[in-house]
Amino acid sequence: MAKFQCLAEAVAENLKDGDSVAFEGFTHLIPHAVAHEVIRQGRKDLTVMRMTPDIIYDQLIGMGCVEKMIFSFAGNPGVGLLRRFRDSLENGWPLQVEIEEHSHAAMANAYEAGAAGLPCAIFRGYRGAELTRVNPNIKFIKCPFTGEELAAVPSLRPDVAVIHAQRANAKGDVFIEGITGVQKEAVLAAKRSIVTVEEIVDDFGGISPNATVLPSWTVTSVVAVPGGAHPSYTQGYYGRDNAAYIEWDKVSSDRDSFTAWMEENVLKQGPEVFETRVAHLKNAG
Amino acid sequence: MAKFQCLAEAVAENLKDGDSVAFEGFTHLIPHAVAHEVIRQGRKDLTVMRMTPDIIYDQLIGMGCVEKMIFSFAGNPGVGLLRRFRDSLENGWPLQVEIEEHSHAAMANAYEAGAAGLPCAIFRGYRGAELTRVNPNIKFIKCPFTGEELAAVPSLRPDVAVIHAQRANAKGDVFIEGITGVQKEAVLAAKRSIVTVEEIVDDFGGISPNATVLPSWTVTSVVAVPGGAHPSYTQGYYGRDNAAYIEWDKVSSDRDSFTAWMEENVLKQGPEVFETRVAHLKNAG
Amino acid sequence: MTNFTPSEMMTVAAARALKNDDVCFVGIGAPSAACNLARLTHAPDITLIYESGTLGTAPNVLPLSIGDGELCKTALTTVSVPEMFRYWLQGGRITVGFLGGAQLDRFGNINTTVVGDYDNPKVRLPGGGGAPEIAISCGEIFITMKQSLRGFVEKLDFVTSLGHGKGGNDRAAHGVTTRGPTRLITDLAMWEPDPVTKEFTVTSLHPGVTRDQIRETVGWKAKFAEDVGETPAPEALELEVLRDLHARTKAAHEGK
Amino acid sequence: MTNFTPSEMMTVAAARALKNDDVCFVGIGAPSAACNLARLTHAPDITLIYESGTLGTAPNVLPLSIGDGELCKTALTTVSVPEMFRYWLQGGRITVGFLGGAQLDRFGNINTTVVGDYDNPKVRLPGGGGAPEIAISCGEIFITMKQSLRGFVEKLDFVTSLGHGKGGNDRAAHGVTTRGPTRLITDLAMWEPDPVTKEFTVTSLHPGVTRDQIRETVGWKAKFAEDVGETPAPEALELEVLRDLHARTKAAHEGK
Repeated sequence: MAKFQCLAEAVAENLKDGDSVAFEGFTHLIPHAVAHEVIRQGRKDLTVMRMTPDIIYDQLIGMGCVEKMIFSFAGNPGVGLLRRFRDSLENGWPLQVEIEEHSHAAMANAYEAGAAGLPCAIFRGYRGAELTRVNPNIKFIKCPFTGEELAAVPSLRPDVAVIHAQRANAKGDVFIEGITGVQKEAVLAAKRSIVTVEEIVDDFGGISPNATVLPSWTVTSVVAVPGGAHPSYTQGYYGRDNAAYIEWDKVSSDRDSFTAWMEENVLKQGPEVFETRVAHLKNAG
Repeated sequence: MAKFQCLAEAVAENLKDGDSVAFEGFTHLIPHAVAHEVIRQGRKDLTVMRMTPDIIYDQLIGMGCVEKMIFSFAGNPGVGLLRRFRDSLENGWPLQVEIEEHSHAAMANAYEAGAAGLPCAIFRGYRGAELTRVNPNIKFIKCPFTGEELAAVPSLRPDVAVIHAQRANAKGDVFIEGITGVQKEAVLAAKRSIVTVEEIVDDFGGISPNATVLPSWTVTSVVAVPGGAHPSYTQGYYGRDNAAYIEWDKVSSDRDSFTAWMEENVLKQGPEVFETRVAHLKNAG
Repeated sequence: MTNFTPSEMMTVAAARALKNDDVCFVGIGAPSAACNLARLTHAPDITLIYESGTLGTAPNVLPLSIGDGELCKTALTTVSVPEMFRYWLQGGRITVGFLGGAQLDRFGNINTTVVGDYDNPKVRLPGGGGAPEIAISCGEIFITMKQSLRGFVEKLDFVTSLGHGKGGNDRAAHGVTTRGPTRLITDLAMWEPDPVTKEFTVTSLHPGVTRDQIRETVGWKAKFAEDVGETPAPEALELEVLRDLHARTKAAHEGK
Repeated sequence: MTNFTPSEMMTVAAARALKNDDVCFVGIGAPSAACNLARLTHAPDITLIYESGTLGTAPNVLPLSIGDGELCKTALTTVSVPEMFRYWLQGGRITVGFLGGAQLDRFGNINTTVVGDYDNPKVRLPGGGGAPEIAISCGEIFITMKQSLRGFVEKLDFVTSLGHGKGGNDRAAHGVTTRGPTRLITDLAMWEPDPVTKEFTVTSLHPGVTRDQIRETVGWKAKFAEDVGETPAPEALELEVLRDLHARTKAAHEGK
């Protein structure tokens, strides 16, 4: 059964130094509030994974929390490159991050296989692609019926999955809608999970009989953090803060402005700040 | 783009002698009306597949339409055995049906792999189960990362998928909700598909952003057949005719009563009869 | 003491074996009655899952079939069948799975496929359905079956689903890490596998049942635990809830 | 004739290459503008799919990112990302996929991974994302990129996604049965692969562009088809619809 907790407690109890962690979200519902709490608590040596690591991974890397990153597309979506990630990879600042790089199809299949309790995923992929040369976790197997060669990757089974969702009900079941990405798979593939939500309601009311719902007993910790996805968005609540993504390109462009921004906007703040950050975006939800 | 057709046309154009056909449905939304039309048109030598072949497969087999059946559970759900299927297998009446037998997990994975365009599915299954001795389409492969042995089955890719759904819109997109079984996978895995619906509406209105919808361009033929799932049910429209399932046990118990029943209730009827058959079940929908 | 039938005793005993935090993969018939009886008595938060895709369902009447609308309408949510078998069953999320069948052997292996030869069947049964993977993927398996010489056999005609195989460590030798059949709940007794040989052993007789009745309804030489207790008879509340459930179910299935 | 920019020419030319019954896997940037321009002009029924899971979307403003809410709100439905890559892309349902990148070679192979050595990068780029499988699973690939010596290179630093490999039958030798890059649409010209060698060849110059301009912006010896035509300039309606789309997009992204 999911435990209702405050954010500091949820992170302290469930996310340890050295853990492998998926902060998932596909543009939508990215769990910024949890990542900031992880940075405040000074976690180290994390193996982070995500299909589309963006600002929060830039921040986690820049703050020295990350030892290794498993990913398929590391960019500031619609804006450009991730400058803290680049600085780590190109110059080793503040640490040299180890990378394991895949394609989107590989990562999506690997989460799916993790949720399904399998050790690996197979798919038709990577033909003629050079990642096969640099990533030993890409192999090929033969279909036992047709002889076709198919790509295989190990399933992704993080210690902790972190996601943001629209609502939890009083039992701790979690409801997600809109672009759901690989979040359900990440939670089901993980040993533990932290889910922040916009609100906790008595019950979900008239949702679809086939709605995406994570039963309470598949979730470890539920935390209400209104606005917790900012500058990402939560469909039905607030729109994406595109200006913040564009601003990040500048903030992250050098080490000093990055460090100052993190001090001011993350280290000195708490989760309650997120609600105020989305106030002007409510109409766009 | 889906074509709107009448049932006789849809079957005549899309379902030929010798085809492999999945009439899918998992208790809910079983496409009885199409199966009856197939029987009326006298199709022969079909390879039929379904996880849970029930009355319609008993009828198709009893009427001599079937050469081979791929399945995982052949019973009259909640009632008992399939007597026409047994008569075929045990006594060769009217024909000896060839069988390829799997578990539910295997069939579900095989449809999923078919929808995903893969030649095979892998899963953790069949350990210690004797179907591996009698079905050459069950093999085992080794995970290239862990060495674990996993079961493999060929994907299911029927010539034709036949399903029943709640609604189509004016473009021919198809909306399904409730127990959706493997119907979406069956349609996406098939070369052609026939979808009967309770009604055709202008648009779907306020459905979930994540509703199960088959885009028009994935469907070959859409036919409005109100009540077309009877004696199965259509959630939101009418309930299951449990009495009819219980009655079938008696009807199918001998060859003469079966033949007479089929003559009266299938050969002499058309698709319009289904609407009248569900009239008394509307409250239970 | 209230009167009760052997069927009722079996269902009540199975219900009692379930805990409030169990996640059950429910089959039609006795398991469905037992799981819902548990939910309506001592285990209100138990999670019931039917292979048709319904997660966390709470039917008011028992389903006639595994995919009745009642299951979907009362469920937390309903997923596709491929997802059910991949994420929920194979994903290792089920604590207790129920199985039964036409034939059972002393090690909890089950046949629901065929009586006679597979290629030349005497009676063609429905087949395995979900059983081969339920048997290996659930944390443990409860078997509910009425005892009879026809059903409790020395040797299965066909092994549809694995129990403890040939006994001892044979289950593990098949690469299976789950516990397998931990309870056999019949109309006459409670059985548990011997810790070493894994052969089912009677641990408790239902009220009024004799050892001879056990021996006469089992096609192998039945073994008894050192201490064989008596199963507590169904309590008045258990029977009342179970009978109400069956009455509602009968009314619903006959079209009210 | 209306004035237009090379970017506008590129987008209009890409839009024209799309048909009403195409199913497009759309990327952010130029492909998104081209696909939506096609939808708003000659191909109203075109199906647009973004890898975030949105099927049949019709955004009123262009998304800044692949998963903007606008895409979901205007979609027929939105599926999970694993389903997107399994059923929709790998399932072979996409007729046209768009790709672009930091580096392109004459055979349509693309690098979006790294400039310099993989283990010791000069510039670490975002990586492949969906490209490795988009490149092999879509019926055909349209590449849109602005010509430059930095981008159009003799040899890629890294092959993120397969085009025609080393040319000729090399693509098929990799076990790939789809057509691969069939068009390269730049700010200066239209290119198509030579039927035999599979090297990109200029088939049409955009209005006012010279052969020298092509040669000066390509890091290999550019080839020209026997008949090189002139791309028809954007029509007034095309420009109007495109500029309206960009204006709406700009207003929306700046917070109206």
